[in-house]
Amino acid sequence: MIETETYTINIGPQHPSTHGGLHVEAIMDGEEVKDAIVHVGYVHRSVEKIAESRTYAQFVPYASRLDYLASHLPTLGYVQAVEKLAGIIVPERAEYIRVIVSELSRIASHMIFVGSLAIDLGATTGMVYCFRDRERIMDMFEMSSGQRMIASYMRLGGISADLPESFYPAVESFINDLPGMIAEYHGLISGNEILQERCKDVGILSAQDAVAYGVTGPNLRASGVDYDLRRDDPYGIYPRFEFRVPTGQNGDSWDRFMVRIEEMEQSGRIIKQALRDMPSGEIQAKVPRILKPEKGREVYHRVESSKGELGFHLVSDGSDKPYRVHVRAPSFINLMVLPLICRGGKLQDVITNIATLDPVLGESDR
Amino acid sequence: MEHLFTNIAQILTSWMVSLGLPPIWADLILLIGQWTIIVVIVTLNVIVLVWLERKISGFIQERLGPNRLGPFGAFQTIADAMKLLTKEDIIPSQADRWIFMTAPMLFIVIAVMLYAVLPLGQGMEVVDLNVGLFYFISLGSLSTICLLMAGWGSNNKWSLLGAMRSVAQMISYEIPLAFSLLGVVMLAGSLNLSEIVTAQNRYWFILLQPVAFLTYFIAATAELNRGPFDMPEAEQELTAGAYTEYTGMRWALFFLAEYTNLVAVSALAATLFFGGGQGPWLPSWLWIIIKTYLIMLVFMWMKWTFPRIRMDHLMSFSWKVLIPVSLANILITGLGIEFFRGMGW
Amino acid sequence: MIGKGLLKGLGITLKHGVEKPKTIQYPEQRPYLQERFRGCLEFDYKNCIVCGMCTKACPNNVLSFETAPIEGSKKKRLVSYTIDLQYCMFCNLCVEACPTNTLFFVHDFELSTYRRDEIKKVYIPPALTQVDAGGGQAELIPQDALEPDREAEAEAKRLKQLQAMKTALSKGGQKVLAKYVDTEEDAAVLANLLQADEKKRDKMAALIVDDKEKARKVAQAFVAKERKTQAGGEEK
Amino acid sequence: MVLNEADTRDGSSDVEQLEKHNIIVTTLEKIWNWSRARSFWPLSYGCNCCPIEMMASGAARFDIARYGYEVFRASPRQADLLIVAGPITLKMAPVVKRVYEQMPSPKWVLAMGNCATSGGPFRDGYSILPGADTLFKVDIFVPGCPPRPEALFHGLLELKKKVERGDY
Repeated sequence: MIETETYTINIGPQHPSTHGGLHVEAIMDGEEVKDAIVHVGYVHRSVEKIAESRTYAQFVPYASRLDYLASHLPTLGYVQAVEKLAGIIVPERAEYIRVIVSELSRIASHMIFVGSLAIDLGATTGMVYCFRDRERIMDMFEMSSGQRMIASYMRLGGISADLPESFYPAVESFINDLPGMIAEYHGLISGNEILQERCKDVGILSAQDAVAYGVTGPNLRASGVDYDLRRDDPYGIYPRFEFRVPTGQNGDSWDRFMVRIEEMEQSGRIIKQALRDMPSGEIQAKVPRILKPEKGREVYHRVESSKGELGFHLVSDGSDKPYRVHVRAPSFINLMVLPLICRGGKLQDVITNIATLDPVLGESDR
Repeated sequence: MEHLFTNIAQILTSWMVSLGLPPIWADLILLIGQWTIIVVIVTLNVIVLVWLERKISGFIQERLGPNRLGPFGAFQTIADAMKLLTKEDIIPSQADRWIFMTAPMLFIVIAVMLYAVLPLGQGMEVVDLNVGLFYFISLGSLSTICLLMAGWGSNNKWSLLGAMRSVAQMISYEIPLAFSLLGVVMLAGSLNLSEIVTAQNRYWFILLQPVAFLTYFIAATAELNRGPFDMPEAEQELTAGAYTEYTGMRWALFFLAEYTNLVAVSALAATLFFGGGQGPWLPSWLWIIIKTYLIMLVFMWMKWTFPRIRMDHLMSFSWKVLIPVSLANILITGLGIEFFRGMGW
Repeated sequence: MIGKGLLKGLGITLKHGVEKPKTIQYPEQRPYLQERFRGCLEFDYKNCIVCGMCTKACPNNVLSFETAPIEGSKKKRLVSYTIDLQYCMFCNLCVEACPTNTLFFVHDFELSTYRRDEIKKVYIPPALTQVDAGGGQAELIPQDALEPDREAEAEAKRLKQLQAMKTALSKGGQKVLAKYVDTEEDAAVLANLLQADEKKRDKMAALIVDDKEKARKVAQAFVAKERKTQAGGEEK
Repeated sequence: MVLNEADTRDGSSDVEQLEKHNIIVTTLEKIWNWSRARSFWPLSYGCNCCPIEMMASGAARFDIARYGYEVFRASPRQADLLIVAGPITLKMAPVVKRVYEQMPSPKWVLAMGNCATSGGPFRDGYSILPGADTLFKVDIFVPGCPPRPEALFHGLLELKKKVERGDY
């Protein structure tokens, strides 16, 4: 009988495919992973504590920096939470514009997901094509807000500026080209048998486990649980749009990939509808310059971010600064299933699993 | 033009003999000269190849690639090489010093030795060995040991993992590589590379042995640690695999050897399957260069398109697909030869 | 069939391989920046009313300023204004808060420096520049904070000269004009002409102030033309 | 060049080291600097928004490869340039410091973005290092939050000038 010893290998914190400062301590037996321990906190920037020393309006740019891949989505969650707290009603047009930019940033985030999966599996070219297409979204963000990535576009009670005229043709041509882009990803990345072999039946997350761990977003839907906050606990004007919630069956890496690809298509549909129905009018509600919500009020508001359920828990103490801000970060909770789905797999599957769980460390560590 | 280099060699030999040197000494001096020329050409060729690879990856990715230094960025690799020469040479304190230091040198020596038997044109091989193919394959499999030395000597888990992977991979792919070449050997009836080239006077062996070429191509990619089979380096998984602890020139030697191997393997493919130096109008040495470069372009194209295969799939692909297929190819080739011989062709 | 997807992938990369690259070659070709692009925060001291809205709006204490009271008034004047760009989030909150467009973003994104303290920008209104520079402060004083003012000063000076010249010319000004024509006689002719014609007088005054060389040519042309018309009139 | 390990640890530049050892190199040093300035191989390290722009700079629109700087190495042993992209937290600081020490000299550090320069937006946080220059010598700062890929290129080209002059 041959006895083998296990050994520990540290993936990260400085490692090309850990999406930032993630540290996975893998306990290995040869190429097989016996166990994995996730260490987070390498990008802990104390955002929640900083929020307590900023006024409600001043925290908006920080919220953008939580999930930097889709910077509009956490901003949307935060501003809607504050609006709920202070009872601000947002003008119609602003709501529509918010939906358009959030869905665009969802597409951008999923594009990075596809690209980073490709590069983590060794197909550099797939990443470059995804970034090439993402540039068009970045252009649109630059047009509307002035920044490419961290837009800080939304404000309490509205948005900072109306969309410029050049935005509409850009977004329309982008939506029209989106199916072609997705076809190309299918051709180059997901159609590839090597990639299919590496993703199918890798990192299976069962529906029970997913629910038990509190996994949300595309990762949950890939496990076959049909749950999307945009439809099941709607916020903003999402009930007005018609879209399908894609789900997978097996909960493996392949399903997580395909669910996101389909979500890009559905986001395209939502943007189309929003562009069609967008009314004209005000973009900014009247918000007092120094916003002081009632003392002792607290709200929890959640939005469907590109990573899952992104919640903001705000507590007011009657001053112009929040007493406590807590962020329920989907990446953090999704990452916790990593040991579960890595056990028994190969070392290379750990990389696939990290890539398909799509964590954003900025959001996870906060 | 056709016999340019062979003529030069002949003239040199006869000149040296006329000076009073014994012919054996003249041959030896010529041999050393040929080696030096090969080493210089290989090194310069790698500079071109690295540039080519960067340009090709650029074009595939809809960008330009290096274009600042020299025409079309052609001198970019020279700057890189000079920089690598002047980098600090770190040997980790916990490393196995001698193994760590000899691994890259051995790797490049083996890579250059492969060129000894390659006919780089008609009558243009350094040694006209009658077991040339055998020499090539057995020498090629030695490079595994260098990678293992590098991985073991570095005393780094990533390195060791990369080295182990490379050993497993090379051992598995050595077999289909050798088997796939057997078909060609059976057709040509010789292990001598120049005789195999002559045997392709009527048909290139790619037409008679397409399956063998395919298996050879896949196995060679794995042998080269390239493209979808770059397990030992596997940047996204093992940071830099077996080379993790190597700096500066030592690392560059590995890099150099990898590209040298690429050229050798492509030249062998051109020799065995594409008629070597045979072709109309142009001299034979030019033809083999053209063919080698075209095969290398396919290698690069593949590398920049495919994702990396998983280790266990890699192994099972070799043992479950490639080896049976190449064995069946040998069987069919043998039957075919017997059949055609029976027909009296 | 296994391998079909691989071939398709190869086809896609080949197709893009022969396409034209999409690269914008940065230092030679400038990137296409959108109108609202926020590259660098700038400050225009002339509009500043020292209200402090920007520092209140800024989430990260990027902006700070010093003031001094103006004697005999409740207002304050600006002593210096600091933008510490290394803490900036480019969030636009200060620009939105500013009532007078004092703060604005420009498209300049090339801000790299070798030293960290060079990132900080200190704007000092020109009246105080000399005093502070004498104090040995090594802070950066942006050129554009000073230059518009020099231009304005020059403009004011020029206007003053122009006005003086115009009055001089309307009262004759033979001595001034003598510099621009050959003889005293010509100067007299020109002076008469200019006294009569206001348009020509203004033109001449402007030319004398701005461009002496051109003024001489124009003056001689005027004299020649006047002579001609006079001669023509006599003939008739 | 091979120097004693103890000498390279203190972070001083090679020129100083060589002068200390009474080795005078002028023309060669110029040629070396010429090649070094044209071949920065960055370490693929980053932990926030800036790495995404760094990745974008390798993509089709911007193409960092034009300058020959696209060889992102995963192992610090083969890298020349540490692009500190993103905030250095107190937990990350020893890691970054170690990664820097593992790089062979001559090596350079580029602080990309405001977080790496000074702690940036998170300067008030309890867990953020006030700038990368508290850990090691930073050769060039690229302000921005995050800087455009072109701004990163500008920083790299400025660094190229600096290395070419030899004052690093």
